[in-house]
Amino acid sequence: MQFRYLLEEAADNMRTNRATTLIALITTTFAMLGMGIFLLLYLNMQSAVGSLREEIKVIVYLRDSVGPQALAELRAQFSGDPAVAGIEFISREQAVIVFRGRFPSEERLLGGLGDNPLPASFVIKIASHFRSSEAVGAFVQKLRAYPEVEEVLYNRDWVENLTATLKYLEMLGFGIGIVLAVSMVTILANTIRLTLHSRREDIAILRLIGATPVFIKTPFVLEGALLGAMGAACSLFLLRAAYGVAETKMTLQGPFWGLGKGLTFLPWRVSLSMLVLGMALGCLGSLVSLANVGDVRRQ
Amino acid sequence: MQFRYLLEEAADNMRTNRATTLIALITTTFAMLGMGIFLLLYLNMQSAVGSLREEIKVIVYLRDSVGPQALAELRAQFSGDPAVAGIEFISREQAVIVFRGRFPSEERLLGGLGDNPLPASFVIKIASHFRSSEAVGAFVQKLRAYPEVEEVLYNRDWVENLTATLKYLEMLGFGIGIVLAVSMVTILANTIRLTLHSRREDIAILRLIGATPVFIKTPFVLEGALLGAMGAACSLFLLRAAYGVAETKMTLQGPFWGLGKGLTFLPWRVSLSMLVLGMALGCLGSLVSLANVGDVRRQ
Amino acid sequence: MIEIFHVSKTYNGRVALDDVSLKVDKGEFIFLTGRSGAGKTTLLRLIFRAEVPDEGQIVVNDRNLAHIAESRVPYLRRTMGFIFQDFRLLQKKTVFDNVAITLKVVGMPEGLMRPKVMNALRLVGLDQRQGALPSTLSAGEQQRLCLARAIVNDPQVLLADEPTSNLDAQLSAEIFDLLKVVNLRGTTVVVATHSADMVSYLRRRVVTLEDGRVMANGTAEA
Amino acid sequence: MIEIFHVSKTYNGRVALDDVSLKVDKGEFIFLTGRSGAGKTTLLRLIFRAEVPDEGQIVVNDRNLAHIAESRVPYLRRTMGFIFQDFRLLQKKTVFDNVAITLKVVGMPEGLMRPKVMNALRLVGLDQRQGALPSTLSAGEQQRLCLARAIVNDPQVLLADEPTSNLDAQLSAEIFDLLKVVNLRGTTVVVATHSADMVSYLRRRVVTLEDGRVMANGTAEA
Ligand SMILES: Nc1ncnc2c1ncn2[C@@H]1O[C@H](COP(=O)(O)OP(=O)(O)OP(=O)(O)O)[C@@H](O)[C@H]1O
Ligand SMILES: Nc1ncnc2c1ncn2[C@@H]1O[C@H](COP(=O)(O)OP(=O)(O)OP(=O)(O)O)[C@@H](O)[C@H]1O
Ligand SMILES: [Mg+2]
Ligand SMILES: [Mg+2]
Repeated sequence: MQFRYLLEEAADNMRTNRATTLIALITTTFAMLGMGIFLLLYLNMQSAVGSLREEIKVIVYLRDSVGPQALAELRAQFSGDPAVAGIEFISREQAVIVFRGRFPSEERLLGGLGDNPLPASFVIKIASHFRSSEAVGAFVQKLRAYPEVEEVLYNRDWVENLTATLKYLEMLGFGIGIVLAVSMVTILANTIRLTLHSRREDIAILRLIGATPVFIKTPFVLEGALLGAMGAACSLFLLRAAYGVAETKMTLQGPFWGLGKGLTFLPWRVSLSMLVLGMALGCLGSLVSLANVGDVRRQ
Repeated sequence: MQFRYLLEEAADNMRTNRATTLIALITTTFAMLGMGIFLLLYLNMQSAVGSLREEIKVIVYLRDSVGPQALAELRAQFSGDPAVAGIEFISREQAVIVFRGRFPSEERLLGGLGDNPLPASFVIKIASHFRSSEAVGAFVQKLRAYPEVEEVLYNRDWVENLTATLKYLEMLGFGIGIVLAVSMVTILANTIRLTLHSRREDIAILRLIGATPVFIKTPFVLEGALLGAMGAACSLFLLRAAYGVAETKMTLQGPFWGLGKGLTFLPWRVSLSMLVLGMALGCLGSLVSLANVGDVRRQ
Repeated sequence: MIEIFHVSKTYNGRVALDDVSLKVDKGEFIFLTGRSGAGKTTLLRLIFRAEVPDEGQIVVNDRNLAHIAESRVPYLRRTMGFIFQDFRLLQKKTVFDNVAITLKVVGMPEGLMRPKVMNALRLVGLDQRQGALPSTLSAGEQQRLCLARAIVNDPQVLLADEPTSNLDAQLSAEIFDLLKVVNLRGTTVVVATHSADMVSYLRRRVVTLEDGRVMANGTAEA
Repeated sequence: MIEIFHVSKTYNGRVALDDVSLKVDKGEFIFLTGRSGAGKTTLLRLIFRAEVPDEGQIVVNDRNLAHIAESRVPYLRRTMGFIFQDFRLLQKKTVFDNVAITLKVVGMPEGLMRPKVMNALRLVGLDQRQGALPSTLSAGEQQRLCLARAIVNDPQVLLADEPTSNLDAQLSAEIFDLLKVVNLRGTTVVVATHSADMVSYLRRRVVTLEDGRVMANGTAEA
């Protein structure tokens, strides 16, 4: 009964202080929205980065002397390596076709030649844990040691630049995320503090009437939690709507920079976390604002 | 004297309501910070995109029969075209070197050949206004009409994808910018409204004493403007500090995706605009909160 | 000076004033009495144009309040002083500033202001407390501060709502003597009070309200 | 019941109470008088532990207030009723809820609450206005609401600070009769007032403060 009263009290407070409640709710919503947008961008950047990373490939050119049996053995050996995520064999005939496709301007190079000068090769996809420039370098050294391998090629600059850029982007994203998170927490907590500020008189009166701190604070904390949760819910709703618009507007010709896979919305775990975060921040804001309610002096 | 009093009054209000003023200032700062971060990212993305666009190039292969005189004429004609931002001549000898550099694995192709099979070419940089896929296509058609030109090549897919992606990114950035701007405006205005909420009683008393609306409102509007401007200044300061950290941490191996050029901070015009925006929003927030001060009923 | 013609005021169906007519001459001093809830405060608020009547007309200084534009209301109020029953002091301003604000509002220069404010505070016995905040004053002190604020600008009309409710008999008499002086200087004074002592002490015209109607109107019949 | 030993209280160098000693027996009814600013409110606030003395001891119901833990203060206050000079009503709650809150605070079930609240409102004549907000009440009505809130939980001690300052003589007498009834039921009553009429009407012990000191202590010497 006591708790029910306190809950009713919280609802009642929100109803009677409709103006400030609405203002606080809107502020909370927009603060969480800012946070949500960042999260959404970050997650999509992460997935784009993931598909960029998948483009790290190593080409292993084989000596022309390697027979079909040796080939199968090599393939099995390579596949067994933990650094290998995928392997594709390109025969000498296929190599000509690939070459023609990739470098149409150089086609005449091949035209004049009777014999096919291109070697057979394996195209190896690197597993995700081995995508740093050092790991790739080490793996390439290992491949070069095979007698059947004529040459191992990979775009060292690309891998190094990619690794550095991604590290940098990740750092940047993390930094911005922290700054934004701090901003939103501050905004939220402060909004609730300002909302409570106008009810100081009521708190003083309740103390004089003999209400315990728990009795006084609980409705405010519940109110803060409710505000935070509602704000988070509203912001998720807005975010989803905005995301829907962005998604339908997105008409890319094909996969490009990993964005071609389409966007992803916040997974439900993240959405739930945002709701919980909103609630927690609401509670926190209330508790901070109510910290000095225990004071005896002049009310 | 009247205005001086109103200004003093604003300063006095901020001093006596130190707690709420501080809370409002912090909130404003963080709201503007969110905005500033986005602007900074957007501007840097714009510059990165700019350098990506510069990579749109068209290669014009020339017939082997073109003499030095015709070459000079062609170069002059191409350079005169408004679609051309830069032009570079690559002789047949240079072409071999370039080929070796780009495709070391295909080197053996060249090795077996006595005669150099590669043609001379112009590499044309497209001017910024002609970087859409349609404009590039039209320009290429025009080039193909020249009898001296054997073949014109450009990466159609790349140009189309780049154009689409950039349009999309720009739209996305714009959309997010609007959402964030609205959020920040709302947060700012609401914070000021909540701050004023606790001073309603004072406003009612001033009205009873015979103060005109201008007399009542001016200090609050000045206060809002001051808060907004101070918040913007603080956020710019924080942003500059964060930017400094990000800049020193950035140790890229070389230019990559246009980020290699280094980051740029907000130009002073944008910074100034943020200050003005903060002030304007502060005023606006105050004015909105004070809108119903003219009411006669129960004070 | 103050003329009230058949004024009625209802709050959400609750009648506060019912067909009240009253005339107060320029320079007169009258008492408004009546039980709690009779409508005294409502009548004073109507004269001050803090409320508008549902029916009837109110004329103050030959101006019909119904015809005064909203934007002129502040100027009307500057000609009146009001001692509010619930004080209505600016809690974050000092005693001095609470009085001075009335003069700042009319744009009086700093130099003229100080002596006027200090004089008003001296009259109510608060000159020693000019730097204090209202929350540190006793109830009676707050009430006197309210009086100082109401008289500092020499109003043409002084509306006092229970100006001595928190004061003992001796201090009340002093305050009423002060109101008499203000009245003698030409200010029309209307005092809402339930203090029979003060009514009989001053022997002025008494208007008695009951349930929003004028029940009696004449010189003290203590 | 209430014992005050050599209590002094100073606010920023301003002496409000100076070496006050006083004893009020269980079930007694006393008046506290004195001029405005004499220290009446301060003394009541000390008994209520809304302030702590700079020096001296206060014992209420055999409990020394100096030794009560901060967390026990709410429970101490529940045994007392206080009619505040400045009312201190919850502005956003109805008349009914303003009284009921006292019972909610002690966790009384809804069913028991309503009759008790309505009874208290009836005693002060506000039962017809149970749904109104305090801001729509006249000053005297607010004061009576304050009284209803103070007595609704049958306190052991009732501290009344100028409980009739906004009431006319007849209503004041009714309220004092009510306080007498409350007192007869066993509640110790301390009334701070400057109303000489009421003091002589009831003929109880009168303690007079002057500049923070006890000047007189004895039965009515009107
Ligand atoms: N805003 C309002 N809404 C509803 N009722 C109101 C409002 N203001 C006043 N009343 C009611 O109108 C009646 C007259 O109120 P008013 O304040 O004028 O009385 P009063 O004579 O000043 O009483 P008191 O001596 O107690 O101050 C009261 O019953 C009061 O409850
Ligand atoms: N918080 C405070 N800070 C400074 N001075 C104070 C404070 N509270 C009370 N005082 C001063 O202490 C003195 C006693 O105040 P108190 O309120 O007890 O008087 P009182 O007897 O109740 O007067 P009244 O009849 O006017 O209500 C007054 O001069 C008052 O100004
Ligand atoms: Mg009244
Ligand atoms: Mg007092």
